[in-house]
Amino acid sequence: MRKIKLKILEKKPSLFTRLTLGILMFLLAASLAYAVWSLPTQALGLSAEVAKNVEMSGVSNPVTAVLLNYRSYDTLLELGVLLLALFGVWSLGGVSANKSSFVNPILDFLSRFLVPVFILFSGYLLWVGGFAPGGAFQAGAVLAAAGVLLFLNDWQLERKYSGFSLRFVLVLGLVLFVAIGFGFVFLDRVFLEYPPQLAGGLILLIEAAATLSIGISLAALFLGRDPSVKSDSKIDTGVHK
Amino acid sequence: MTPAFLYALVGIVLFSIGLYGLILYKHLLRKILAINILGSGVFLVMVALAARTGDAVPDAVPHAMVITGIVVAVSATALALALMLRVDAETGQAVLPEDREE
Amino acid sequence: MLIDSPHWISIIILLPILGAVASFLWRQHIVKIALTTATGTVISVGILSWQVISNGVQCYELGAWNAPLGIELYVDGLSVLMLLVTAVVGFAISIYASAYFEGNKSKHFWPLWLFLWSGLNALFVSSDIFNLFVTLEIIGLSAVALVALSGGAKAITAAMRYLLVSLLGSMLYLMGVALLYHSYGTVDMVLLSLRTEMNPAMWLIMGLMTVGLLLKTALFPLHFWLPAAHSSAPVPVSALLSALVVKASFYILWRLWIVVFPLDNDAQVGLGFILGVLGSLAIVWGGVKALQQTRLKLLIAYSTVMQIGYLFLAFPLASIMGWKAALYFILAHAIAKTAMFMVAGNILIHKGHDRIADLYSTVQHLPLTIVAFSLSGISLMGLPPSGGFVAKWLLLEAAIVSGQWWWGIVLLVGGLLTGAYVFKVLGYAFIQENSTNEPRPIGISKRMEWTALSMALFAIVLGFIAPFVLGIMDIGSPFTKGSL
Amino acid sequence: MNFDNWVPLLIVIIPLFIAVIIFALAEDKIKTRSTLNIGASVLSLGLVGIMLWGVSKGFHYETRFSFLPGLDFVLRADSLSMLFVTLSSALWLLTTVYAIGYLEGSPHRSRFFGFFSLCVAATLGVALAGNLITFLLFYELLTLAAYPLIVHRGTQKVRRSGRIYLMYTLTGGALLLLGTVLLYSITGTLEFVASGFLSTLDSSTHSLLILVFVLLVSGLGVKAAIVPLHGWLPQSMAAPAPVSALLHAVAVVKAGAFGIVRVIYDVFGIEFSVTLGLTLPLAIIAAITIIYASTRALFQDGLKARLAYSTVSQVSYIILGVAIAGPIAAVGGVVHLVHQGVTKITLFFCAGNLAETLGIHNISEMHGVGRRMPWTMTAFTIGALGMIGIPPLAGFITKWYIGLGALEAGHGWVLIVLVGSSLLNAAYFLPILYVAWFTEPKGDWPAEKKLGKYETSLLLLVPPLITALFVILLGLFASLSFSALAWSEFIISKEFLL
Amino acid sequence: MNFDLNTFYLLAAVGLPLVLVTALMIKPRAKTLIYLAPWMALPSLLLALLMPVDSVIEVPWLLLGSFIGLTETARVFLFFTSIVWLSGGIYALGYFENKVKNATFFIWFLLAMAGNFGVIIAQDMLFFYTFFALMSLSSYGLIVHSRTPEALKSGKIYIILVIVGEMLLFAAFVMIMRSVASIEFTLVREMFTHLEENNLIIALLLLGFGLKAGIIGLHVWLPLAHPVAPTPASAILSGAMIATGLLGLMQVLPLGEVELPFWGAFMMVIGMTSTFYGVFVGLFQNNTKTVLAYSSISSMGIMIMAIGLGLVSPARWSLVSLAMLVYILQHGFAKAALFLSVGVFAKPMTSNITRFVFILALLIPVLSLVGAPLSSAFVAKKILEGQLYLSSSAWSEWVQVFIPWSSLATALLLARFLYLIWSKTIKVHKDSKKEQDNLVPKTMWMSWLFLVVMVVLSPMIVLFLGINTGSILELISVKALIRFSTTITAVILLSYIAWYITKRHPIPESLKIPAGDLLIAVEKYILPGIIKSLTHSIQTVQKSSRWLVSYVNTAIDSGLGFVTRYMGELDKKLKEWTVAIVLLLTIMFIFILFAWRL
Repeated sequence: MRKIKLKILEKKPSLFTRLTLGILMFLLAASLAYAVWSLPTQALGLSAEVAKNVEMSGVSNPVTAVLLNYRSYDTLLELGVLLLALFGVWSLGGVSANKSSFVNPILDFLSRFLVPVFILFSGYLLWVGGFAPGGAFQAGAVLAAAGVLLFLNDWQLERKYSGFSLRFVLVLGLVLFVAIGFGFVFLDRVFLEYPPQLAGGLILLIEAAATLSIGISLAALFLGRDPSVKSDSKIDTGVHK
Repeated sequence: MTPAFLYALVGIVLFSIGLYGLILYKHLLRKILAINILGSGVFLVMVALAARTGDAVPDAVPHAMVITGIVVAVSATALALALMLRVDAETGQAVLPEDREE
Repeated sequence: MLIDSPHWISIIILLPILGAVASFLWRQHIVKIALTTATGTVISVGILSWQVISNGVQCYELGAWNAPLGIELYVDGLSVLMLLVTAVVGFAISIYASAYFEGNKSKHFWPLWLFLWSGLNALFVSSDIFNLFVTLEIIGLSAVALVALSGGAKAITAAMRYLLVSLLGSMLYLMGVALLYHSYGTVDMVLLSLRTEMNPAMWLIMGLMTVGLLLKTALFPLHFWLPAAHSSAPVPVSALLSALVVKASFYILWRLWIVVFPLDNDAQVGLGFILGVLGSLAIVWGGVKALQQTRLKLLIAYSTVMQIGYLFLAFPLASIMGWKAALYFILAHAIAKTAMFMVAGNILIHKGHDRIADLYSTVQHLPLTIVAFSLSGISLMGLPPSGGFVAKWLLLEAAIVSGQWWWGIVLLVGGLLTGAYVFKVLGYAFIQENSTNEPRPIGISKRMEWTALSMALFAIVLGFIAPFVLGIMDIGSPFTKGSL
Repeated sequence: MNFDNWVPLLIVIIPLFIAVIIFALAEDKIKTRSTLNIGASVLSLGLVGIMLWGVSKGFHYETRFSFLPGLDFVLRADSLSMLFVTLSSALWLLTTVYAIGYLEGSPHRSRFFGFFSLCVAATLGVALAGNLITFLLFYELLTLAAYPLIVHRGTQKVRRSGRIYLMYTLTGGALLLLGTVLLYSITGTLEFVASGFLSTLDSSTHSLLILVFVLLVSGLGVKAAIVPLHGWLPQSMAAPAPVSALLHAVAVVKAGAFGIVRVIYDVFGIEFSVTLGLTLPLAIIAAITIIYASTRALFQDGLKARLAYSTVSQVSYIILGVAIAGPIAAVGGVVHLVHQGVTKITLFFCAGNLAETLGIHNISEMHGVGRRMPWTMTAFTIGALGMIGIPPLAGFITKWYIGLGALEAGHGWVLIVLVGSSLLNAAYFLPILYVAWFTEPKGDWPAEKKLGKYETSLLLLVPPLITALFVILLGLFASLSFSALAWSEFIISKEFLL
Repeated sequence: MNFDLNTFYLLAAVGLPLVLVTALMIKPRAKTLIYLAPWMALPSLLLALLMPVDSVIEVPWLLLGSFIGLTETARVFLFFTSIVWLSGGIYALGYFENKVKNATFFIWFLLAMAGNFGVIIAQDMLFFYTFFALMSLSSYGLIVHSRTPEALKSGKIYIILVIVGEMLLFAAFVMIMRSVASIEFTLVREMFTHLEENNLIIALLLLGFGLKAGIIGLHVWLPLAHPVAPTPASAILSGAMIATGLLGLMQVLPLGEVELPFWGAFMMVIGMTSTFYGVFVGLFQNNTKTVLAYSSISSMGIMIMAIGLGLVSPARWSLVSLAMLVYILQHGFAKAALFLSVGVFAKPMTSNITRFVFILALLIPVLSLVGAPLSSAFVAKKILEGQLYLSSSAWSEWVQVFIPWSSLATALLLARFLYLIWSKTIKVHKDSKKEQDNLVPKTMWMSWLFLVVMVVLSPMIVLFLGINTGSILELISVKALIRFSTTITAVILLSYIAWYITKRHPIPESLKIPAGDLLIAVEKYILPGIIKSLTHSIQTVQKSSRWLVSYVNTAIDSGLGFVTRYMGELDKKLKEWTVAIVLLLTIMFIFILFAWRL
């Protein structure tokens, strides 16, 4: 990774600007505080409705219920955002990484030990999401950590898998979510409406696929470029400036 | 001074610090970090105020929103970092053109 | 039967996403997939708007959860028109882009663009402020990635600045959403409109959300990121940015202003005054800067800064006619600006640079492009046969009826400034002196010229179909307080 | 929508349609382009003839479709519009023939003829407009279509005059738009009604109505080249001759004057304008324009510049005639619309001939040109004498009626203005005739070209002769039933509730 | 359109010359057409003889509905004008025999002819005004035909005065039309009775027509135009065209109906002064044609006096008008003949006999002008004296005294003319032996003699034309004969003395009054002053406006420069993040402030 010159001793901006900014920030914080303070101390918000409909949602953890049933549309779009970020990063073409031949033994050992633990742990997180804090995103994050660890060890995804199959897995979470969501429309239900009895299973299925996609896409984001493209290609300049 | 308000206050302070950092520092990495602080400030306020439901279980909807917010922030930061690298590669220094002090 | 099924709202969001995913997966025939998705989306938007026009407002609860808990999609006259303009502009840009990008670039362009399209459609139909945040983010990120697509140092830095600005805007907006939720317990606009009332928290909410959205809409003092981003991006992208993306955040501010914020009429006029003043400054500033530019794309970018100023003139008027005028401005500007950017694109490819000074030699080879430029110029200037004229007429009338005639004067000054820079460019198209021997110009595909011309012609036709369009605007009376 | 409803629209659409076709036509297809052009003008002249006959028989021609909420796009053939339409379409035919001859072998002719027919479509639209919004629409279209014609040559000087032209006309257009909107917000309707629809409004709105009047007249005044706003006209003389002939003699300038006539008669109504005390200042301004422009014309050596200043002063006759609130002066004003058009176009045609065949642009180069091009100079003499107001010619009829009307309405000073301006006209036209006829040519001509066996190509020679003939006929047989004078009396009889 | 024959004849008389003009325009060098030119006057001659008088015909389709026809006076005018045009035309053929390259002269000639005839047959103001303008403008072409610098200069003066005259007439006619609401002369005259503010109108009419008729003060163009114009042209000019001024006054002024004492007296005085002034200045000239021009001015003076008399005592007008007609007719022929004679005598004579005959022929018009007993001038002056005696106003006695003196003055002037002609012919006579071919072309002296005959016959013609002035014979009383012979002897005596004195010590150059007297004075002293001040003021205006424009421009440029520079900085500043976000926050706080204040 090319060293980024992190000029620590940046030229300090003049005292005057810093002072005015400070005052402004203080003013902003004060007004925000006042606004928050003026809010009622007791506010139920939507906790009542959530509690009432939890058993209908197929999961017992209210957050997952909100996340994957009541406001599942948000989550759908959110997966889209993640995928979008990936498209964006890949479109930038990424910087050519220089492979350092030296493998750090400690790192090598640790990764051999930790990677399976991470995978196991992410599986658990996925499962526990139904009734305790956890779920697809947290599991995906852990999975990604495993991926990062591997990349630090100069692990390379075989060329064979880095093409269509990689892209398919990346996209799997979103596609499955949409498929399930829209599937029931043909059984004269509304988009993203699950039959109550199947809700639990469906949510788990969606979460599993989401975890997989999130994990791999976060790892790919860390890698920073499209593995299927040969790494030595310089940043390809636009065809028309 | 309910604990919810206290945490919210911390969130607000984070928000202001994030904004301060974003404005003042020239280096893109510092700016991206400032944006993240800004984001976490907002999320903290969101979660803190969710705890005003009286009984132990806080309101779940803000929590779900925060999760979505966090994912969005992550992907935005990823894109920002990738862009910063490209800026650095293209212009030799990770600073926006107007902030460049030649 | 399929046509009158209620699910078209969700289809117009999902179709582009699936299109994006498919084009991401199967890269070899990416253009075919993308164009079919584009036509599919246009058709579905057409069906949806036909449904709304014939039997009124549509409300669609996602996941069958009603308002406070679930997310509700709501389509009224305003959103139909925004969807239609997005569809028209989107379709034209897709055709244009299919000829503009080749090889590597188009591999990245289509998925990002289709995601942007679905984000736009989602934004225009949603009536949930947090959902608006997410759609705003989709649009923001994809727009940034698209700007960075052209790869030069200028484009990358512009994209970086644009990303930071858009993130800051979204965070401010999110803080507003948080406060709103925690003071009234819901994020659904309809319920909010019933519950909001003036209190210190409300002041701050309004302040934060308005400023956040102003930053993303690039109103005058906060416009610094727009010229660089719009001029250095590839042509179809800058057309997208000027015509649609900038309008999306304006749309949100508009909805909030009318539905959510507890402003009675003279409160709207009072607060709107600030926006009106900023709008007038934008008009004057944008106009004068555009006059000074020597490159065509920068000129058009500054003209966007000016046209945004027009939109904000409607706020202090706070009358239905004023809002209708603003909506008409959006329509006319979107289409005319797309045509103008396409023209700039054609010239750029044809000659390799877009310096206005030696435009003369292009006129010989691209007569249609120059005709497109003059027609869209006419619409931007607001001269009679065009859509711009209708908008200018309505706004002028609203200004005079509401007694605030000074906004009318600003409008006219704006018209003159636009006239100045449009004719400055056109003037160069008539110079007889034979400019320096240009490198052999690269021929551009007929498709690009014809899309530019058809969009320009559509901008003129918009002038004649005013009664029909204004009729649509009344569906679900989007501009009255308790409408949603 | 039977035939009656389609005719006005057809008249406006034909040149528009032709313009589009010509734009697409390749540069070298001269034959097709000329036939198209002439065919279109003949066709629309025929249509105008039918309508003319119809209107005199009492038929009612109107095209109407809704254009803005509460406002319609109306093309209506009332007597006043018929006068201007006949004038424009007749002179359009002649100018097309002239332009074909004039632009022989010059570049960008497709572009020229395209914008040319666009201009004519706009003028016909202005003439036939049934309400103020349609008028505004075509008025602005005229501004746009005229610009490319002015900058047709593409030289730096021409572009500068184009820019000045735009500065004036666009501001004028903005003022007009503001006035129209203000009027619409007060009255709620913009239809042209025989003797104006504002008299019924209560007096509280009068101050606003005066503001509206000032806005409308200054907006139109830019095109009608009233003194403070006339700066663009002499500048835009650098345009090719057919452009300055049709545009500055008939289309652009006349649209402004015609607009003012419309505003005074069909929007405010003459009696109401008098009660508002608007007509006297307008008359004074018109008088000042006449005198000022004539004096400026004295010092111009450039032939077309002198003609331009004379146009500025002549157009103000129309405004003067209309502004003096008497019926007879009004007839003078309205008939001058036709007379000035015909006379001025003859002069511009001849100026064009001189420029094209002999390369003469300034009066000092015109020594003995009468001997070299006798027929062109005869047409020029007829035109010049017509302008001065020598009896048998058309100009005299106008001055006679305006003078008479002025005395009728008690404005004696107008007669002095008329006499003074006629003297000034003589002072700047007779030297030209003197130089042309009574002096020996000095050496050879600046850029002589042999065009055909007569003094110049027939395409250039015939139009001025026809228009010169018209100048004589309009004057000589003024009292006939179908002459311009009788038609304007027919118009005015409707405006004044005699 | 009742196209009866009379209208056709009248319009044909006017239209025919115009037709020939267009023909000449098409084929300028056709010899036959040129020869046709003079004969265009024939139809109007026939018209004058055969047309029933007093038939005013309305031609609705011409101009604004015009009235034409031949009244009593018009018939006389038409008669002598057509003859003068005819003979002038024939004379011109000879005069231009060899020099005529193309037909420019004849085009102007025919146009002026058409104008002249149109003016005579016109019975309404517009028709009159139209052809009056046609005549005046086309006679400019005749004057400047020779293209010499003096010709062009006098042409310029002529055209300026003509245009000013036209405009004054236009104003007058508009005013008349306003109060009379009809353009027909008869109605105009009737309505004149109750016309309140008619002074301005009459003044304008007097100025307009006076310019053409050459009243003192307005006569300046005559002595300049005649010498430069070709002889036939100046003959017609002073023979026929000046008379139209009188015709105009007779048509418009309510002579014989309304008594306008002030204007009548004024015109009488003006008439008399111009008569004597004409003669006084004429004597100083040494160009034959200028002398003749001044003699026309003096004779016109008498006519103006007659009109004045008509205004002062309308009862007398019937006879006075007869006298005027007689005098004008005879003056037309005589003056034209004299002008033509100048051309004839300029050419060498063949033999003594022809020279003797020519001199005799020359004497006849001179004598008739002076008022020899048999001539109609004598008749006219006799009647005028009688009427003056009978009219009651104070001025008429005073004027009556001057009539005989006026004939003496004209006699003196004509003597001067004879002297000049005589001195010129002698010189030519000496070397005439060498160029035999340079003889007087036949057409020239034929037409001249024809006119002389006309002069002789004028008393009979007058009778023939129906003007019963009573038989000529009873008028010739013995007293008149004596008076005439005394004047003749006095003239011979005075001219001999004058000739004798001038031979000894010729009049110093400075005393000589140049042709165009008043005008020259004006030009030398008054005009330069006016022009200088005018140009001076214009220059100051231009200078100040130029200064103002440049000042405004520099202001705009500096302003623009400042704005662009300032904007450039502002733009750069705006780009900085700190400024941008600070602005953002300030807007937010303003927003919150506004919201709070609500």
